[in-house]
Amino acid sequence: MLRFALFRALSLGLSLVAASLVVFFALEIVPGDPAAAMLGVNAQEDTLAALRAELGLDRGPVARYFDWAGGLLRGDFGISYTYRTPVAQMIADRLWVSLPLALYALALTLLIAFPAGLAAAARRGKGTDLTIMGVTQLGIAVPNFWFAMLLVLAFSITLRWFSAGGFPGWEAGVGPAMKALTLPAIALALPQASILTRVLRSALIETLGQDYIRTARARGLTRRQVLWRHALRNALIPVLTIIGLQFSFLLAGAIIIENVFYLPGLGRLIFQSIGQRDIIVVESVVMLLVFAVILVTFLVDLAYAAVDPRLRRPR
Amino acid sequence: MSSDRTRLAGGTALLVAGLALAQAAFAQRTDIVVGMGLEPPHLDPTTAAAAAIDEVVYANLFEGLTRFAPDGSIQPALAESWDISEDGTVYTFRLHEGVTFHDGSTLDAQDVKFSLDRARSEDSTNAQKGLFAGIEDVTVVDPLTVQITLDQPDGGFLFSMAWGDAVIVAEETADAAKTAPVGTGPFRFENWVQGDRIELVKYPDYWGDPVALDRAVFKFISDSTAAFAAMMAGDVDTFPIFPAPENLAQFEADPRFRVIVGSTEGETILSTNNKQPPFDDPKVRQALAHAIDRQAVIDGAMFGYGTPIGTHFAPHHPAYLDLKATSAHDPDKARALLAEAGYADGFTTTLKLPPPSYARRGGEIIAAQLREVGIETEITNVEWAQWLEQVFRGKDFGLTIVSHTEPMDIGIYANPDYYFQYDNPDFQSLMDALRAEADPEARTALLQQAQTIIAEDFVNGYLFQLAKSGVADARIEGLWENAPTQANDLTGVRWTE
Amino acid sequence: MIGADPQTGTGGAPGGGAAAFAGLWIGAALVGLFVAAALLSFVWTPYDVTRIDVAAKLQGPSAAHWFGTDHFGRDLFSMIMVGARTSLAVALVAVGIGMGVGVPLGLTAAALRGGWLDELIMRANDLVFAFPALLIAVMITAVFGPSAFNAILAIGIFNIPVFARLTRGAALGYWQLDFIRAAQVCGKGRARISVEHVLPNLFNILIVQGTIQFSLGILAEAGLSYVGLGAQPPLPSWGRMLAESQTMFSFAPHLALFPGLSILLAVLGLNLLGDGLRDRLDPRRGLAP
Amino acid sequence: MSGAETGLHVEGLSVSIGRAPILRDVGFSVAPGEVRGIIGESGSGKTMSAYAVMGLLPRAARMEGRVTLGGQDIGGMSERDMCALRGQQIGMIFQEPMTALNPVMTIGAQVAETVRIHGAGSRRAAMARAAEVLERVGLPPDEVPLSRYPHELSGGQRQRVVIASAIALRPALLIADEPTTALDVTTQAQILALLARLVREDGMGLMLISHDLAVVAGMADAVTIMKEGRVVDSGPTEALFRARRHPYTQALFAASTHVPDPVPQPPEPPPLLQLRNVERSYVQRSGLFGRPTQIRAVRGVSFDLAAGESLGLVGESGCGKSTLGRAILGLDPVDGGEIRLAGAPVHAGPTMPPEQRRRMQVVFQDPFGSFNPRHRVRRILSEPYHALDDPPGPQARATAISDALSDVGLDAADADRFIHEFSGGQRQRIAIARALIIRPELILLDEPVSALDVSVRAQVLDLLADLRRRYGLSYLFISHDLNVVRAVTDRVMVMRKGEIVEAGPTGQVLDAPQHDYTRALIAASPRLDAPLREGSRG
Repeated sequence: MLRFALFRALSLGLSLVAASLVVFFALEIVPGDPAAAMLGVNAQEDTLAALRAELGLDRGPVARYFDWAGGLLRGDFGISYTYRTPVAQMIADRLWVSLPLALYALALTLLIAFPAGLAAAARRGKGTDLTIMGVTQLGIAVPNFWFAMLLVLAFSITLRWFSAGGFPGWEAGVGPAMKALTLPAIALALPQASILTRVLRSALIETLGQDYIRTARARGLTRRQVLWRHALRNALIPVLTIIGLQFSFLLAGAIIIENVFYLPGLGRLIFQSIGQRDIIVVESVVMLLVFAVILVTFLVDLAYAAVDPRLRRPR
Repeated sequence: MSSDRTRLAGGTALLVAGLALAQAAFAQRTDIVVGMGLEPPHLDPTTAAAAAIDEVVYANLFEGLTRFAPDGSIQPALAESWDISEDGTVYTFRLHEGVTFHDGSTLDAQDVKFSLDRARSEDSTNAQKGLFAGIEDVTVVDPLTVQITLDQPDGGFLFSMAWGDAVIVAEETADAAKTAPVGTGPFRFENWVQGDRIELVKYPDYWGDPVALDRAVFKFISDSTAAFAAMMAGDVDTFPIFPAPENLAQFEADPRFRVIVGSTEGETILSTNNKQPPFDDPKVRQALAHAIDRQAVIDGAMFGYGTPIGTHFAPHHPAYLDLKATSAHDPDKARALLAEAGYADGFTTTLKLPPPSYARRGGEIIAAQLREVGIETEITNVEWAQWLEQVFRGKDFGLTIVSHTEPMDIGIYANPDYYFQYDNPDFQSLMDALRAEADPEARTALLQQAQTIIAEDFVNGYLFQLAKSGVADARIEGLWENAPTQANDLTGVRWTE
Repeated sequence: MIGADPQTGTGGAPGGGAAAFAGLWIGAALVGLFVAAALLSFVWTPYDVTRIDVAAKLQGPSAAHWFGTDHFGRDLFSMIMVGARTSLAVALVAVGIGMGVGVPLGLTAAALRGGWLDELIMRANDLVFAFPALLIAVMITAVFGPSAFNAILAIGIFNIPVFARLTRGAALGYWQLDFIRAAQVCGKGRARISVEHVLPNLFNILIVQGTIQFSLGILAEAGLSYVGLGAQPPLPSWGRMLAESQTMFSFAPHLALFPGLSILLAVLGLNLLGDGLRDRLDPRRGLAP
Repeated sequence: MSGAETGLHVEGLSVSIGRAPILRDVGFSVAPGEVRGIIGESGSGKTMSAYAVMGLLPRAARMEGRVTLGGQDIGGMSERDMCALRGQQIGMIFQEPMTALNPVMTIGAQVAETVRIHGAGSRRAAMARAAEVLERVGLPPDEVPLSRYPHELSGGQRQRVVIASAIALRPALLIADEPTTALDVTTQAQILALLARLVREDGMGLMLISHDLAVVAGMADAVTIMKEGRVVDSGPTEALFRARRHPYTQALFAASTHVPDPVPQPPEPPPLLQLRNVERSYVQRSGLFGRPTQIRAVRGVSFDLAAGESLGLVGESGCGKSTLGRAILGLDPVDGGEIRLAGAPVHAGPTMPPEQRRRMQVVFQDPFGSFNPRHRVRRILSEPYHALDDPPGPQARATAISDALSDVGLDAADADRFIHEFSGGQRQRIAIARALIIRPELILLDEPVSALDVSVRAQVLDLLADLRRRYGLSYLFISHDLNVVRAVTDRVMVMRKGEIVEAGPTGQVLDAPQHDYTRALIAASPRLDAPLREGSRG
């Protein structure tokens, strides 16, 4: 167990180091000078040099990599070139939007997908199944930003039930904050829920074909009991994989939706920072997202073991 | 202050504001939410060029010795009055009495000296350091009097001192100005939720006329659709520079809103690399000029908002000369000129477009118009940072579209190193003459001569003067109509019902 | 832009029989329609999509302009046709990159299962997988600037681990089978067995996954173009058409409707086709009785 | 067979799926305390009959006929009523114990589920009952706790759990569908003994479904023989076994006891394959968090195989016989000792020289996994040519392929067909043809007939003997089935836990075993003559 955990931790660490090298040196060659971006068209050469020195940009990339990577280890993400505030602070602020949004969307996804997937699997080939499969087929195909536009048109501009975007901040209260995240969460959740519904359904149907289902039926369990007691838990493995991927996607991939709803999240921070050539922010956010993905993958591995005793330590 | 405390304080303030709002449900509103496309990187106007900084702090939070009035004229601000020496090189400013910074400290001549010295010092990171280049010396005469000596007469010095980059800061707080700006204006900084908004509140001890608003929120919405939705949904009260002109008609049709269309100092031009063949040939540049249908660009890209121009000069300026006829739309003539220049089969060049929609949309239209006369363009959309790097500094471009928003900036044509690389000694000496000339009529003549030279040299393709097209709740008054500088001056703004 | 997991996919059509059959044909018809439109656009479109006629801007659908005109007066129907070309080409090449690199990697990893090269390949895969597609795209375009080519590259890179994992997983199953052992007894090497025995058996599942990645590629291209990281003007692209028309959505809904529906129907068509093919070409058919 | 009130009665049962008839007018009965053997080869409809009784037919199936249990007509019962009946009145156990249990539920919970689902008490009471029942089937909770998961048990233990969950409520009828087919002979004997005890103690009726006459012979009071969805023969076991009235019954018996004609051995043959102290171990990691453990699969194995000899290797699953086979084939390296083929050492991997390769070929057990489904027979048969330095030209190749096909009793035209067009027996013939085509000296036969029905098995064994005679081949015949080994080998080796425990001439080893393990194996093997030897049973 210990050896496995150590091995896992080591490989996780190596992945992160590799990722940090990729991120840093890929973005190192980004054309554009943050100092020039800040000072604009009338800046004079000496002013630019002064600013570059102030930002530490006059040093070599290797030195800067070690500064940055060393800082990451200490939890110090450096100082933003353009905002001149600690990057950690900026990321923390944005994370308070992106993370709740991802969780909200994930909750919606699960709330939709589980009943729908179970209903479809239970009534395989019947009208319910066909309807759910048809709707999910559309749900997967609809581009989420387009769906978001339609939501804004319907619920913000026309009905005025929700504000069209923006985020009042958690200090405005949980209610208003959640309300502001509702439309984006729906826009994110619909395609994800469609995917998860289909995955759950096919996993359930596959599981329902297993021998132990037959054994359970021979014990006198009804179809419904078999579905709930036996099929669902066994179908969770592929479903967990997808949920893990979806969470990573929701956290990192909400960039477009954050733009549509002008939410101050991590995705928009990346775009904005690239525009301003605030590369240190871009690097740190990308690293954080990559770390999140790797961590989620690891957690999903652990969740497998919780679901499937075969993956647990033998007694 | 840690951000948690900031947030807490902000929360409390918001709560208080909310209660106040509830109590005064039928009373006048005293808060405003101003929409802006870009978020400022930080809030120190003296160390960055970003227009967004001035759009938040200019006249609201920071003030200079002089200021721009809504009509573009120069008015006294912190300086109550001034004297100019006979030879035009010594300016003596008399400061208002009782001006305090938001931290309670008093403004005196020492602060003015500090601010100006800081801006022109060796390690200054002031983006408009040129404004201060002529200053030879700043002396404190007494706490309310400061004397500035120039190395030569400068007709535009008062104008320079009105820029946002020339605002007065106190030595103790100057370094913290990026995140905790302390100025002398009618509003003080309260909170910044990065990525979303900046909040200012009324400064009760303001020296000047008290303002009507208690609270101003600048909300950053970069996406045009979101901007439209936010206005429509009432999340934002005014969008002084509305990013999508196509939506203005809808706002106009809606009695809840008022569309405010004014002019800006932004000459929008098809900037041409005068050193890069074939644009080093005046005939090619002339062909380019005749190939462009300005009105189609204005209609297509700006939905009709914008004034066509024939030279690099603001049409609302008294010295403006209408030279549009010089470069009238005439594709046949353009083709003929190209053939004369040896490009009968046309040629291919690059067209680099920065983010604003005037550039992106205008670029597509111009590309189509150039294609009509045989010029193929490879369009590249670039971010501002890349534009600065590649186009402005690297001069690696054939064509680009950009709006030059600095007021009275025809002088850039006298700089042969400027990115479009126009090098005309006649024009350069004309500018030297203008600089030394104080007589208004003589200045007008010189300016008109300058306009004619660059128009007839077809330095760039002159497209239109960028309109300042804003939207506001119909009940708001006192917003600037024109934009002599980049600012959202809220000092005169009030709700009417 | 997810669901790329090869092991689970999105499941077969309900009911197996008639519905799957109908799905396959509806999917094939939709895909065929878009492919035909894309191919036709090389030789003919109703109007020249690069011609701007500002006077004719923002017209609704009519006999002259079936889908109306955009804010520059360009014919929307023509743009949708050329946009189909962009979308299909980007997604197709991206799938090609994913397959071209991922399949050999997966085959190699499976052939050398348990070895250090397998470990290296799979760890590199995990590393790429840890970068969401959009992040890859953002990074690439930050470096090289936005273009259709860079969008292809980003989506293609994202596809590599998808195909590598799928190939490795499925190939490992075949490496357990006796016919591989029989081939080894005849002295065939791992490389030869991979190409001769393993790869042909993966065609079905690669076709199915390819179809799914193709549809994901179209969605990804639309998303990238929508945020300005995809095909550049004047080349029409559905995602950019949506982005450009977004502000006019409320008074010229046709501008958002037709590109949006095009994406929806193209993706739907590919998904239906993929699911139909999955049922038809059940990859397990060759493996189990 | 008097009272219609007790036991199971099936009359005129017909089942069809779509337009395909599955069962035609099937009838049999199982009295309380009686063991009814249902025998048939694959596709005979024996399992479908069980499903019809359980009401677990596929949804698309249509059923006619009468099924009564204890006088109750259960053929036309609603699904709801059938659910109440299953587990309570009828229990069923299945062929594959490895997959018949839910992997994520403890065994206690799965046994208790039968109790709980039929409302017989609280969770606690159900678990207590589960503990009792598990103890009764030979899994006392102090040795095998209720909290174990199926993967922690052996195949035989799992089958005991399935049995426990089936008999927890003492049903009137137990249906066992090939309950021991997937198990080793020693385990099989234990499970059969357990079933016999339970039937006796509870007075249950047992419907024992098997393809193996010998398994049923030792257990059943009465036998029903099925073929292609019909009952062809039926009666009390002893009488039926003696009379063998029906031709199909006769054929089944003949095939089950079939011994090919002996193959004469050359005098003083030189050794072809020599193993000296061969060791082979592999690393196993149990579970995600498991510590890797070294498994010594083959321990110090030495033997000689003479040219022209047929040598048997028997042992139960996991004894290392297949691992040894892979090492001999040069697929895996050995960790110690040496393998020599015709005097030259065998090196695993691509370095093995072609002249070594061409000396041996292999036939595997699985008739489905042995062929690339994408290749035609022609290409499959051509594959061994890869081991030749100078493969024949197209003309010679075509001739060789049609010769090989006719050697194994197939048609030359079959060369252009795909593998899925053939039956299991035909596929094994193709596998043999492939092994034969380059005329190797040694063929390793790894359970070549285990997956085949008895009648097909007999034909394949004949073919193997015939080919050996004609081409002077040597066989290393790996099998778990003593009857098959007895039929086709000259000498036999018994393997247990990686070691050869006994070796010698086949007849001698099987008739006068020296080692305890060999004796246990032989004692556990079901015997077809059981009912005849013991006389009639009660």
